Amino acid sequence: MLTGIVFWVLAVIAVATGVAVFRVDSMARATYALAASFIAVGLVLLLVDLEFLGVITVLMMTMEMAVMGIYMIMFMGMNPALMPMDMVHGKRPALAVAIGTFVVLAAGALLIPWPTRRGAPAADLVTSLGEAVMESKMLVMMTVSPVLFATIVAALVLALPKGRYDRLGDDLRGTDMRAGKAPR
Amino acid sequence: MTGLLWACATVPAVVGAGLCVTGRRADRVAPALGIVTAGVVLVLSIAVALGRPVTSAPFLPGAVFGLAVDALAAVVLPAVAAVTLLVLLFAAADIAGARARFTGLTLLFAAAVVVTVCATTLPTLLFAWEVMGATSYALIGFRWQERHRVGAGLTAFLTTRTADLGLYLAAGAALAGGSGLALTDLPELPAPWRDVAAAGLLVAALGKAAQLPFTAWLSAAMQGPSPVSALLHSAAMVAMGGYLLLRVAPLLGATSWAGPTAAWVGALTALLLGAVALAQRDLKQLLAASTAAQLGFVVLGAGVAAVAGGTAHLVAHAATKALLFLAAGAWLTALGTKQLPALRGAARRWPLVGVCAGVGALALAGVAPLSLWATKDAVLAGAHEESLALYLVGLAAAALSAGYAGKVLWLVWQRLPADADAGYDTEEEGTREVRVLQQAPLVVLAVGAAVLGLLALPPVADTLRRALGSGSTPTPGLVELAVSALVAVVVLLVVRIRPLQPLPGWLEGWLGLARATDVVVVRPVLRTAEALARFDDRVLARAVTGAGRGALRTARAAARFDDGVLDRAVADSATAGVRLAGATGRADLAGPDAAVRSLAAGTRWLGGWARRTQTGQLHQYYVSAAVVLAAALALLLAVR
Amino acid sequence: MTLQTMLLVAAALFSVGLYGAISQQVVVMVMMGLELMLNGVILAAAAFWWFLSPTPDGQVLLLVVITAMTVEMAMGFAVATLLHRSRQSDMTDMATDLSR
Amino acid sequence: MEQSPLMLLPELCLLGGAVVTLLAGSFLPRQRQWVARLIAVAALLAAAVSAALAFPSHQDGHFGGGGDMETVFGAFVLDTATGVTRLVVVAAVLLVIGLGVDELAGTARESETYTLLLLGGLGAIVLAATDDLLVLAVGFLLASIPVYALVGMVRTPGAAEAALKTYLLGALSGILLLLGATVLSGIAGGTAYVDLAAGLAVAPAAAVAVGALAVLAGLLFEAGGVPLHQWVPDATQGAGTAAAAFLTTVPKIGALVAAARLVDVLPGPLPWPLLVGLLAAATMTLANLAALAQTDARRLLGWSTVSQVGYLLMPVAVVSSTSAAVPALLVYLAGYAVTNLTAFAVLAAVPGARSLADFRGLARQRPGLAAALVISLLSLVGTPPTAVFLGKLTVFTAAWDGGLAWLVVVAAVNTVVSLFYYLRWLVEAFRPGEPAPTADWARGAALAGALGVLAVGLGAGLVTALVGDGTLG
Amino acid sequence: MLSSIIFLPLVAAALLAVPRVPDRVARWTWIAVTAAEVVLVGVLIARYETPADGGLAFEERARWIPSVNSSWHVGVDGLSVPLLALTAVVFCACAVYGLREDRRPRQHAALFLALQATCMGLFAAQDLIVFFVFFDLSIVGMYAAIAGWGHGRDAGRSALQFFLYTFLGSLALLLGFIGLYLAADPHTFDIPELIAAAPLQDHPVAGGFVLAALLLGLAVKTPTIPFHTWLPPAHTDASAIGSAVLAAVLLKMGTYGFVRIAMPAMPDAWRGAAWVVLGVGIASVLYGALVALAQTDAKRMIAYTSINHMGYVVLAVGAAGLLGGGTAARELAVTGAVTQMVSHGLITGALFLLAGVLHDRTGSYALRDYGGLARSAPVWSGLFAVGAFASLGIPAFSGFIAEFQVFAGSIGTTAWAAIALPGILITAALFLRALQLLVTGLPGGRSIGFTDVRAVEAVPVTGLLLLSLAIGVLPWLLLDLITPASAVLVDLVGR
Repeated sequence: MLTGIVFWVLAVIAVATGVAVFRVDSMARATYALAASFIAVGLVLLLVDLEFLGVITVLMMTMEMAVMGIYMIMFMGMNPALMPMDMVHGKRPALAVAIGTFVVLAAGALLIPWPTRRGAPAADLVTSLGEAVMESKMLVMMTVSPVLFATIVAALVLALPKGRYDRLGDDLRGTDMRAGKAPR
Repeated sequence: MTGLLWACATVPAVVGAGLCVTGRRADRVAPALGIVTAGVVLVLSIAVALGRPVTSAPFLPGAVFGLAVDALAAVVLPAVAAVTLLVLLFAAADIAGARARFTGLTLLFAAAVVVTVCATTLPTLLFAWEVMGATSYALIGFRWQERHRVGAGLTAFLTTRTADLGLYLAAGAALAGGSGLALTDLPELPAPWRDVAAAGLLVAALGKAAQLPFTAWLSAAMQGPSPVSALLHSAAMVAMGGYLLLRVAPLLGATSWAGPTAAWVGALTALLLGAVALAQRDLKQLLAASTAAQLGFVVLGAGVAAVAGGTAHLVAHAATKALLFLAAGAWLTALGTKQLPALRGAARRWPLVGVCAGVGALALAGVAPLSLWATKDAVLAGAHEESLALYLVGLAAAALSAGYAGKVLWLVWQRLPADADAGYDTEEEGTREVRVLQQAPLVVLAVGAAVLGLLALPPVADTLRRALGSGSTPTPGLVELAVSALVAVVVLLVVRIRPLQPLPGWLEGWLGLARATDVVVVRPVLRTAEALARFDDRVLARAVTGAGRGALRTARAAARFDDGVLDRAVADSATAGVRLAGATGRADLAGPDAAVRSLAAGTRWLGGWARRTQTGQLHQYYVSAAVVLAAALALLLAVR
Repeated sequence: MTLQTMLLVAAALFSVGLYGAISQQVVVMVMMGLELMLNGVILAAAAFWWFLSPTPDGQVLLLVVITAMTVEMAMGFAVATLLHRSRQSDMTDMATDLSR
Repeated sequence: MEQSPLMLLPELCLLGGAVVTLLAGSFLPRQRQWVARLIAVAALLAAAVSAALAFPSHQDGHFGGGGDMETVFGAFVLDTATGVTRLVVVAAVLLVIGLGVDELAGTARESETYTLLLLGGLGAIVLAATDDLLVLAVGFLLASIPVYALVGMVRTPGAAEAALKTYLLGALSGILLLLGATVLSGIAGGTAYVDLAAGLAVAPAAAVAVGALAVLAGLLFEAGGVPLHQWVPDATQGAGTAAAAFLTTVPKIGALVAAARLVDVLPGPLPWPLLVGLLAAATMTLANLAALAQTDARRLLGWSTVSQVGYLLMPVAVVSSTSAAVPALLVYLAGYAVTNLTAFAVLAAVPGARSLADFRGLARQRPGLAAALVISLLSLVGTPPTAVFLGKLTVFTAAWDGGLAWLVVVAAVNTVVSLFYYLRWLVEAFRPGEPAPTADWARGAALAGALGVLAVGLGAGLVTALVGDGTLG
Repeated sequence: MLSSIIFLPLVAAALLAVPRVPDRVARWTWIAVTAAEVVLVGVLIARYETPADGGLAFEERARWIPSVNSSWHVGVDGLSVPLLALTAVVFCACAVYGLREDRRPRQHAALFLALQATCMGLFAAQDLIVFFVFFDLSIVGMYAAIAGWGHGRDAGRSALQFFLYTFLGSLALLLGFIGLYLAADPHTFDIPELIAAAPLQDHPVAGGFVLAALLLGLAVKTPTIPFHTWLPPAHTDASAIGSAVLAAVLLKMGTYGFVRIAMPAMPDAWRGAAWVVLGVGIASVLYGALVALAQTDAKRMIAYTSINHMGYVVLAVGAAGLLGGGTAARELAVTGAVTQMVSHGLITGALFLLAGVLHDRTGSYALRDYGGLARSAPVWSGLFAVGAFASLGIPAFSGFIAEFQVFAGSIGTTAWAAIALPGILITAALFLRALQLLVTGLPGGRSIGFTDVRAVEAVPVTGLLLLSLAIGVLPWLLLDLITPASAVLVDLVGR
């Protein structure tokens, strides 16, 4: 009973803040609203015994929203508090598609005769997760590592306007190009 | 002996082809070479007529290239060879330019005739038959510098080829009936196919023989040189039509209808073309019409199974008509005209020519005891046996032939008018001389025209009949012979006393047959051809374009629909409708001329539609992805 | 709290995110929409895990989803930076040179 | 189940090569980055050799191969499809590097480019080889993230825009893929395909439909098929030539094999063949029409790529109904890869040319290059005896055999339409015109590629023997 | 033997294409190779013995794509030997005529040598894939020939239209091939195996669709109406040699496909479709002739007569599918069809080369631009006249032999075939009309100063016409080759 009430409260918060992301009039507020939505979902995860993942979600999202705020201010020179927020186009088709999607998904959620639960959660969820990651699903984590590697390389390549040769000179000896000393 | 038969066909063919290919360089030797060759052919033909060889060579699957000399061929072959030789002799003096081509074509033609006469299978027959047609085209259009002469050749060739289709049909029928392609097997065909074969052969023969309704080409063919007319339109090509019917008379007899049909067509042609001949003012036209009429007797003979009489008439007519054509040719070369009024008294200028022509005319008139009198009566006896009406029509036709023969005879033997020269040189520049070489063949032919009637009189006639296997056919009685001789003489005298009033124009114009062919066949075909060509260019060739345009219209509609889903559906589809109509209208207005452009435009439009989905607007990509995926989901759940 | 209700909420989050992704012009806002969609996916994954098959696989899936979210966002920032530097714009609408 | 990482030696070579290339590049002067290139090429060659050695000795045309399929870590299948994918991807990356040398040599980010190429290739192989939804999701990331970077690498406004679109569509697709994976694993009770095959058969159809469709959508993005194809022409036009060559070739290989593996386990009652067939038809038709009026050679090739994906989806549609489908897919992929890269090599060999008209005079000036262009474009059309003809032949056969004869007709008609724009390019190349400077390495790559196109077409027996002997017979 | 015949020109083409040999060398190499081909084919014919019970002679088979049961399988029988010979002869004639080509002669020679290889390969192919490979390559080669050496203002567009149209046809053909392959058990692309198996014999619907695809593909290539519209522009804008090769050899690929693949492999379906084929044949005969009659352009006219002449072939093969008539009639029809292919190749090849002379001298094909050519160019006129008469089916030339057999056989099978008979007549009319306009009358228009044919033009034309004459006079030389094969074919269709 209590779980139900908590769930509903969190659910309303999650959705409401989610809607708020696109309703508030500044990008900073949108960021906060998104973070709130994520926290609410992370808390719901706690309700279904997924403490570890729930906490991870909350932490990751908080961090990410912080990054987003910093990003907007530092890189793009926006003042989050003053940024006007009416940058939308084609509201009506967007609304139509979103409502349509919701109707389809909700209808599926409610009407599909879901199967019954198979098995029970492991006693120690974190341990079982760790074992899965290290054994049966080891390849997932093995693949995640090149993904992260690729992400770092790719993000840096895209985000940095200057490569190492711009900074260190063509022979990487740190020659200051702007000083006019051409490398030999 | 078979070698001689082969030689009889191949020697003229090879020499002729050689002369044609060599062209002008051989002009000098051509006449002599031609005469020698024709002489050789004549000797050979007499030899094979006596030896009666039968031979064949591989040709098509299921049909050999078969040649044989039977009694019928033995009679006709020497006659044709002889006329060829005489015509070449005459031409050596008559034809001035391009002699090699003339001689070569004539020899080729002669070879084709030899094969036609001796053919034992349908493919062989058709082979020679079509070569005759082609060489006749070339000979009629011999003076190619004048387009109307070539056109006349075209008419002749096309008309006869139309009829030739009957031979293809007959060949198909023979195969379908399973009898094989030999001519002698045709009567054994089962019922429907026998009729088809008979009909095909009948049509082919009527076409070549210039019988109704194919007569008109013969009039046009008079554009050719006179020696050509003498050979093709008396002794050989036209005669081959009659010959074919004589040869397949058993097949005609095997059906219930073919014989009578042939008989009636022959009789009516004899009658009507006799009248036409009577109305002519041009000597060669008169002779041409007469040819068709006289061949009518041959066809009549074949139709009533009077093969012996028909054969005799064929041969006798060959000599007579060749004689007359050559005489006409001699006058044409000398006087430059073939108009009858201008030829008044022409016979008196060159008496030998005149006498020979007179003999020919009298023979043609059927005056006893000249040849055509007896041969015609041999045919008419058969007709009498068949039906009285047929006989009477034939008799009337005989009277008409006496009429036009008399017309010519009296005219050319009238006193030479003082202003004779005024009428000359209407066709060409006359030479005012008739050479010896031109006159010699006339004498030979005149003798032939006089005595060949023996073929239809006892005792030769009986031999001939037995040889041809038609011993039971009726022979003309004395009464009949007398009646016809009397009719001929009476008509001759009538024409002498009361020259003819001008006859109706439709008679002089060959019954309007040429016009009718033009209106009924030629023009519609040409119109159809042009219409089809337009259709091909404007419709079929643009079907691809049209398909592109159609697809593009669909695409445009689809594009509108697509936009409509995204945004103002109703308004845009209305616009789409309007634009669609506009595009359609424009496309139609642009018409065929713009077709090529519209292909390009159609391609562009289609591509434009596809590229319109690539707006560069990311949110539209998202929406379209969502829409497509939703549709896919619906499909998945709906089609289960 | 049932599977249906959790999925309903997840669907709502997903749809709201989709609305944002479609309607927003600013790249970062579009990314927020995408994140919200992922939020919904996380919730749905948790629901399926709890109510249908509480196996370790489901947990790994959640982990992968969170990783993917992080990685995609990192790339998003990088791309947005690139766009900002090269075109002085952060609007998706402004970048429509490549079309048709 | 084996756990030996040595079974993944080709993948490890690629990963290691990527790391070492990047590290080496960090210490190399700008003009000596060819060392990094050499390292990358060495890594690729090593991967190729190890992949060839590890090529499965027994032929199994059909996924699953009757239960004796070899897997590593329970999620990486070592069957013929994987073997062929490895070889083709490695060869493709090698060719990309070959054609890109002139463009990349001495640029500021040459070594990073090689790193990303290797990583992208690795991602494609993982995508193609896996039979687990989780690895599929991660592989998707690994295959797409390097592509974003490669597209944006040249830093022109167009490249930035292309990168943005690629990224945003990719992100959406990734989310869809994750959603699908969530739903499928939830209702099937596992993420491995064996679990799916068992679990989905008894699961509610609507849920299966939503889940599988979402996963498929993600893969369609990677492959460049309708409805998530829009990034392909943009990225092809905006990116550098080598990057464009890569992104139109390598990710598709992985995504299409992955799609085939997925469709293979989807349960029967839903009309998956029909759906995939319709998507294939829509993809090829749309792309061919859109390509008709293109004047930019790159964009034209971009659309051409999309249209080829349409043909490539045909065997995917029938993968569960005929044993001919997988060999057909592999043959087509191999043929398409070499052909497409040859066309891009020609582009790279004439660096100044953007529009089709820029290729005027090519035949006169560089007959060899023109011949390579002719061969590659005719191959894209599907003219024998080239590589794609062999692909089309097998693919058409498979699709017909699988009951989609209508799709074969649609594909045939589309092939005719495609002739329009390929020929337009050829005609330009044979017109007289100004000579343009050409690049040597790329020309070599083009000639090598053209020979490869002919070799695949003429050596058809060898190729088909590789992808599954006897399975079509 | 066969493979070397096929690959010799290909190798020569490659040798000419790659190194920059002098033009003169290229021209004479071309002639030498085509002459060698003629000799090789001659040797082949001399050593040819009709194989027992419908087998193949000079059979060669090598592994190619074993996984789809497709192999490099070549061989000849009475249906293909005549066409191989025709190909060799026509290409040799074109090589001689091509001595005068001064636009990129080296590439020109290489292209036509390659084209010859594809034609040789197609007529020798005993495997559907091999057949298709050559079929498609011939399209590519011909496209290049029209686009590269055509002389029309719209050569590019005509070439594109040709390519698109015939490519569409080839894809339809490919679909049909795939259908046959899938229907056979075990799956195979091997033609003799397919013929032996006759798949789809008991599947009327599937068989109908597969045959429809085959028919469409072959009908486009043949071409029959209504798929012929690519032909006139392609001919009008192609060079003389291109037209000659296109009409003389490439069109035969369509009809050859009927007798090689469609009829024997799908007898049941063929019999079902025979009436349709017959109808299309009749329509092509009449339509082609009528439209040709209305043309004012000599080359277009000859092009349309090709539709008419190929219509005879279609008519005959259609009739061969009707079991109503006797076997002899159907065999005659098939023999006639193959004869017609050879005959049309020789005669139309010659006519197109002659038409090329018109364009070479004055740049015009318009019939009305000429007149009296018999005076200014007597040799040309004579050759054209002979060609025209040969084409309209005058005896002593091959056309008569072919048409007589076609008609006698077809009418012997069904009387409906007689509807096509006027085709002969209209063809005669149109050729005589053309002859009248071009050759007769007094010289005028462009005829004045018209240079007569040169040796390099006259020799190939004369050669082709002499061959036609030889077949016309001694048809058994050719028919002895064809007849056993057509008997086998009729037997197979009658299964």
